[in-house]
Amino acid sequence: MTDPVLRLENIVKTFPGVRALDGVSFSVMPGEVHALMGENGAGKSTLMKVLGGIHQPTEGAIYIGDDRVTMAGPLEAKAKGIVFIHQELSLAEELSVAENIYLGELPRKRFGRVDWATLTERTNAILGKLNVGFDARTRVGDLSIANQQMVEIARALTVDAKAVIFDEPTASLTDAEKVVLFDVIADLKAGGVGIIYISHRMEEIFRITDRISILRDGQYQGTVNTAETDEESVTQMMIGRQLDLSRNASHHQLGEVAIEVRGLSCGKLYTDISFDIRRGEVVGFYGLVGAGRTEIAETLFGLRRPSAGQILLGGVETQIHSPDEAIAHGISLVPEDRKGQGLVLGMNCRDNMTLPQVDRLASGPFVAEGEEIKIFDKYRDQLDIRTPGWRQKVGNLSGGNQQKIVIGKWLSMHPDVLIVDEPTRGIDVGSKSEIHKLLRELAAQGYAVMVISSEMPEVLHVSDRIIAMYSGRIIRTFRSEDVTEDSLIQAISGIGPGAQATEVA
Amino acid sequence: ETMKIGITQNNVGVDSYQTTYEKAFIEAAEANENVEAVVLDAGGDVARQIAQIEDLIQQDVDAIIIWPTNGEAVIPAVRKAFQADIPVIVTNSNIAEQGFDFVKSFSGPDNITQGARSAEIMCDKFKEMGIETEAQVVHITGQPGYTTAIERAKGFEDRLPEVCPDVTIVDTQPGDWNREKSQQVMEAFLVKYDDIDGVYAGDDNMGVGALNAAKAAGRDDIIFVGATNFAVGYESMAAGDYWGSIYQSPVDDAKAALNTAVDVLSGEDVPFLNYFDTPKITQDNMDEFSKPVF
Amino acid sequence: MAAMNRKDLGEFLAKQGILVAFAVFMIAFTMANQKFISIDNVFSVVRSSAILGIMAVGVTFVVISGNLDLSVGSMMSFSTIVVLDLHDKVGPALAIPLMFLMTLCLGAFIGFLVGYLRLNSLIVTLGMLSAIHGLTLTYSGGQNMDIADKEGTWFSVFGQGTALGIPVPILMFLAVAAFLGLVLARTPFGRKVYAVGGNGTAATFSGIRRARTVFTCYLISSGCVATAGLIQASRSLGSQNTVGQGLELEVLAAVILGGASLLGGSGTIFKTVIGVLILGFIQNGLLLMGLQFYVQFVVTWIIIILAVWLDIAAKRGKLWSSIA
Amino acid sequence: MQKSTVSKALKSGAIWGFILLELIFFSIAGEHLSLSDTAFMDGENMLLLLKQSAPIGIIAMGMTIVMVNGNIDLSVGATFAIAAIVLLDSMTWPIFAGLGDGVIPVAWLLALTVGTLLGALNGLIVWKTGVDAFIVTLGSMLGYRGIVFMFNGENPTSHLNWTLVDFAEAEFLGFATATWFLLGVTLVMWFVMARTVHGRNAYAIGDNREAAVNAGIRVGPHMMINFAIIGFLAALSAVVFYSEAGSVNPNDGQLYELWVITAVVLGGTKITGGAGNVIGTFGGVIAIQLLRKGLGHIGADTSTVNLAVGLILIAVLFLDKQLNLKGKEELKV
Ligand SMILES: Nc1ncnc2c1ncn2[C@@H]1O[C@H](COP(=O)(O)OP(=O)(O)OP(=O)(O)O)[C@@H](O)[C@H]1O
Ligand SMILES: Nc1ncnc2c1ncn2[C@@H]1O[C@H](COP(=O)(O)OP(=O)(O)OP(=O)(O)O)[C@@H](O)[C@H]1O
Ligand SMILES: [Mg+2]
Ligand SMILES: [Mg+2]
Repeated sequence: MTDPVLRLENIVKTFPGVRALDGVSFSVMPGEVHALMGENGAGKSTLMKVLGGIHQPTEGAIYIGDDRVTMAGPLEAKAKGIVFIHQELSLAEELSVAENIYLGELPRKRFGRVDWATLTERTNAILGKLNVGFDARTRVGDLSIANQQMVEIARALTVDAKAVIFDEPTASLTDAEKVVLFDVIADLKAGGVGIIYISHRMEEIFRITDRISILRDGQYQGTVNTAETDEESVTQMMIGRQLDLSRNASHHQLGEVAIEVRGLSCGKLYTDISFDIRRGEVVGFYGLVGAGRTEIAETLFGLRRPSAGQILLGGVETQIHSPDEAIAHGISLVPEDRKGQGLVLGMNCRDNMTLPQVDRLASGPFVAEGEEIKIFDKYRDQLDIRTPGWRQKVGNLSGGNQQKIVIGKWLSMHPDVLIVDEPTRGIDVGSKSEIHKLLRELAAQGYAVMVISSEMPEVLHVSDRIIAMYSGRIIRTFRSEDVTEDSLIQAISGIGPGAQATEVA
Repeated sequence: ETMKIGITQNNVGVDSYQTTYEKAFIEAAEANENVEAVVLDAGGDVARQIAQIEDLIQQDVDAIIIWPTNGEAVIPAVRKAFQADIPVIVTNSNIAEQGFDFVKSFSGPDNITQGARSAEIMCDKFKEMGIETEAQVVHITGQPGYTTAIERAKGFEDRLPEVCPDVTIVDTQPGDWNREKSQQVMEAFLVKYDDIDGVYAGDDNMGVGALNAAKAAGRDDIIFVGATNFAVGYESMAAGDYWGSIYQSPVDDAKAALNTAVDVLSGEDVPFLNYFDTPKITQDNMDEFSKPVF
Repeated sequence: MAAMNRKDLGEFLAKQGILVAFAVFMIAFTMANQKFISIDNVFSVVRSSAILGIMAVGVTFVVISGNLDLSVGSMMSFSTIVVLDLHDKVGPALAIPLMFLMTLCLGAFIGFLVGYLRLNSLIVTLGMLSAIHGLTLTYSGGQNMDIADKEGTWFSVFGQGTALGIPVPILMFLAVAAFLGLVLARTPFGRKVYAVGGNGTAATFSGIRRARTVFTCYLISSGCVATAGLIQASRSLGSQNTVGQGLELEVLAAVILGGASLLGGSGTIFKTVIGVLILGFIQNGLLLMGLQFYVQFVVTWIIIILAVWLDIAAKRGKLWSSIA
Repeated sequence: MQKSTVSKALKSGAIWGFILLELIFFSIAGEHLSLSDTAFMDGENMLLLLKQSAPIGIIAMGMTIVMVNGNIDLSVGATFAIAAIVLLDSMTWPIFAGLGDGVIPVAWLLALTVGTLLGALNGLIVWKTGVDAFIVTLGSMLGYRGIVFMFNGENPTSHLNWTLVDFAEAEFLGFATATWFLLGVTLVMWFVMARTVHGRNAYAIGDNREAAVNAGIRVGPHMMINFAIIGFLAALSAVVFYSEAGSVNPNDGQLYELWVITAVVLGGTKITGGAGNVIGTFGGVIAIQLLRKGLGHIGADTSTVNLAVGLILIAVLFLDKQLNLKGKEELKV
């Protein structure tokens, strides 16, 4: 039997008011992909930050091989062969791709000069493996979020790692890039590297991991061999109940058209987009990165000015110049970048949630705080948001719980048209299915829902109709009964309905 | 033939003395059809002043008038002008002795004498009141680092013990040529000292600020003496609140500087130190003076 | 038990670090000079802090919204000069609203540039610092401005009057701070200011009109400046063009001392007021000790850094920073 | 990226266009308004311009790296004054009496050391206390100024050494000594920021401090080094300038921080850090000096100069904004 590359023993980590980790132990073998699973806020990221030297454990020990080590800082962790790919993007936007990948350890020449030649060469080699469409010199700020995530991933390949931690690497990747990522992981694995893989996506877990360790509320629940278990039992261990993971079959009674878009274009971002969404209907938008779905949503929300076309709300042509006009017209948008666009991280949970409606929540000249707390409590319960209380700063919540705050914020507006852009990015299976159920329920109540997602199961699960986009154009619209995974993939790759798809079940 | 005269001033806009000086200078230059003036302001920055002297040399003016921001730092720049055969006239406050070789003349008030005269005004008043044996004085100086502030303070502090040896200066703080700052300083003095008989301020703006503080605190037995009689000071004097000051006209100052430059260019003999008189002004003799325009 | 107590104390300090610092200074100065705490002195310090304080209250809005305002000093000179000039020309009853109008126009201009055109506030207000100074000089011709009849005008009430035995400037300071404190802490507008400063993009995505919010903050700031200018003018009934010069940094120091972050999104009016009082009492206390002005500079330096350090150290529960 | 830094810097920012506008404006306006017979664009005048840009310019190069780093230094004016005092005062110290003119390099070294230490002290405080650099240096702006006054009360500190003056006034290949220093410092700082690991890390830290920490960059010492650099450069600026001027008022250097920051920001450095370069800063410095010189050239009075300088600052910012607009497709946030 081989020795583990890495072993954690009885790790405890407390923050003021929170016991984030409560005696967690597990080990990673060389050449193994070890999944770490748990609900939002279970403590996965915190555990990895302890391992990566970013947090110091309150109690417990870390072993690499047989040596007990203390990780005084990230550089030390890296020196010991532990590479950490962060959940939240950890990039300097103004710098080039190469500089970001080698951040903190740029190759040097004499006089402290950067060895650009080596840097570029090494970077391009890595990028070549990753099969991405940008080069070492591209400014990271010019990349889409997905490509930025690829830059993060590239960092795993810069050193001879003993262990690589991927904290939700696929949260903002589309299927095409995922394939590349999995190849990378397979390569590392073949090289005897131990991999810790955190994700909320069951299909990935079962596709690439060897063992699964599960956390719940900071406590270790156990480790199972992937081959010997199934989704249901893992879910059971994570949340203590079972889930319905089927594809959407039911349809609600559709009402009149809530929003209609005719020939909408915005420069080069997207062209000639026409669709409508009825009350009671969920329309999924599926496509590759850069397909222009987010931009359509932003246009509907008054954040972009269309260069052509019309938007009709309830049959009336409407000009939407700004988000507050959009909100007044009953449109809500859950944006795709929760840190940058969704939340004011330094503000507390309650204030974030009620932000779009502070004007309406006034009693006399003041904000009606009691009213706000009621709203917060309602959605905290409904969405199962884990937080010590409304006073907690949103920045201190786990990624998934942050996302739930954003969703709660827009649900509480009771919109006519709800647009959600990557609504379950970083959300655990339990909550994910809650959110999916919620979206269906909202539709049942007569909302028109537009779901933008890069996850095929999600699109399939919630949508009544699916609009496939490629490069700023609508390629095809499917009804949920008609859609097959293959035809969907063809459509988002730019292959129209004319071309015949080979059916593989 | 017209004379092209360049001037670089210290810091116009900081107080109305300097502003009035600038105006008077421009007026005087316009009044003289033989003179064309290039008027610059260093904004209190010695580096900018040196740059301006270099610019004036480069523009090949016929004479340069300097109101130095620092009486020594400008010497090398003045030497450049000297080497370029451009006569230099110093105005208002003089440059250091090492530079005397490179300048033609100085024209301006004698700040040390002014400080001394203020001390005499105050001492005389104390004697008249019969408190010259025990009087306590506080001193509010101008902006730290300004030649004028330093010289006046020195003149006052050297002279007072000579004429009134038993009067003590109990405290000194800067008022930055600023009425409000001086008012605050005086407020603290009033809290700290139960017995203040006299206030000497480096100019009337600050003097009036201190006076306001004293009035607000109901302490109206204090003798205020200032320098550079501003319009506010003159008015307070007329109202009987403010005792005395030094009469110094920026218009005279400016005209004297320009005339000295013109005289130098016309080849006339000018004395090297060209002080213009700055007489004492008190409530007793203020009718002899017209109200300052600034 | 002991650990529990220490934790409670820690939490208290974390919330009130700046108040504790304030108390420490007050006690230290009082021990140095009994007169420090006398009612006369306290009134005189608070009264002269009122001008700075009212400006700081306005600037707090701007800072929380994520911007800076370095123009308040020269804007205050402008208001002061204008109201003094108009006093003799149109009478005080008309002079005051006219001055407010003109000052608000300046604030609106800055608000337009920073809010709507999204120009960098540091440079815009630095530019305005210079431009408004030029404007003031042009307006006054560089001359001191004085009211002709100083005894006979009711205008002096704002700076020199008392009501209920309390100097009017102090009352105005309290009123402005209380009113704007409520606006910031309790109204929807206040909430928006925090949101815009905390994350402008997210605020926009929440339907908040960011430009309008920033614009309004500058309006508030200039309104405060006008009020400060009014008190200043009324206090001395005459003024130099440079009366407010350099105040912008003192104002900023007070706001930051109060714990507002320059990055925006945090700070409160109450703490700004404490910051103002700390600065005012330090200056006064050192003056009473008879220290040379330059020793005062050095001591102020140390106190500012200690106060802010104490404040943030309490917040993070650690004395030394965790910067690697 | 390295090869295109220069061209990118030239393209970025409205500053070069603005300098051109200034030159054209002052040349034409000068024809009509100026009393001077020589043209504004005269070669001699342009050489003077470079020389006169040195005091602010040298400090601005240091401010660029500090601001790119995500910090700011408001105490440079006071550091400038302290270094000047050390320079001039130390030449009169009895222990150096035997050195003759050999005291000059010693005095230079002393001044530069003191400047570096004062800068490092700021950096150390920022590092160890975690107090924002703005506050730390706002405090030391006051504190260092207090130290200036402690030296010699309110009096200027002076020592005219004509050997030193002659050196400072010397010209080599047409450029004055100060110009050489400005160009040298610009070149070195360009090298440091564009080519060295330290420089690139400065960008990373300013851009995303958390990412830099995560990547294991030691942010504290790094920032301290940059503060030491700006302290050194503030002292160098003083050394270069006061070698010629020979006397320092305790007020000297006041408001330099504002001019320096203005130049740096005009040159395209982001106030929040992470972006900017010394070539842009060089443009910013030249633009400001041109403005001062030009307004003097056409005979603008003080109030006009103030008004113009302020409004032009804003105009440049506006111009820059317009040039960098991404067009109608841009997200309206
Ligand atoms: N710096 C901090 N201060 C206070 N609480 C924290 C801090 N960091 C994490 N926590 C808390 O620790 C708990 C675990 O958070 P963590 O980010 O590890 O969750 P996670 O399992 O990664 O969740 P997700 O799947 O949503 O990313 C959460 O309750 C979170 O609020
Ligand atoms: N290949 C690319 N390289 C660099 N930038 C790209 C690329 N494709 C798109 N972008 C940028 O990304 C933005 C659109 O990407 P985005 O991924 O948000 O679109 P989307 O259709 O919403 O996809 P998704 O929702 O999957 O992210 C555009 O503003 C564009 O500038
Ligand atoms: Mg996580
Ligand atoms: Mg998208």
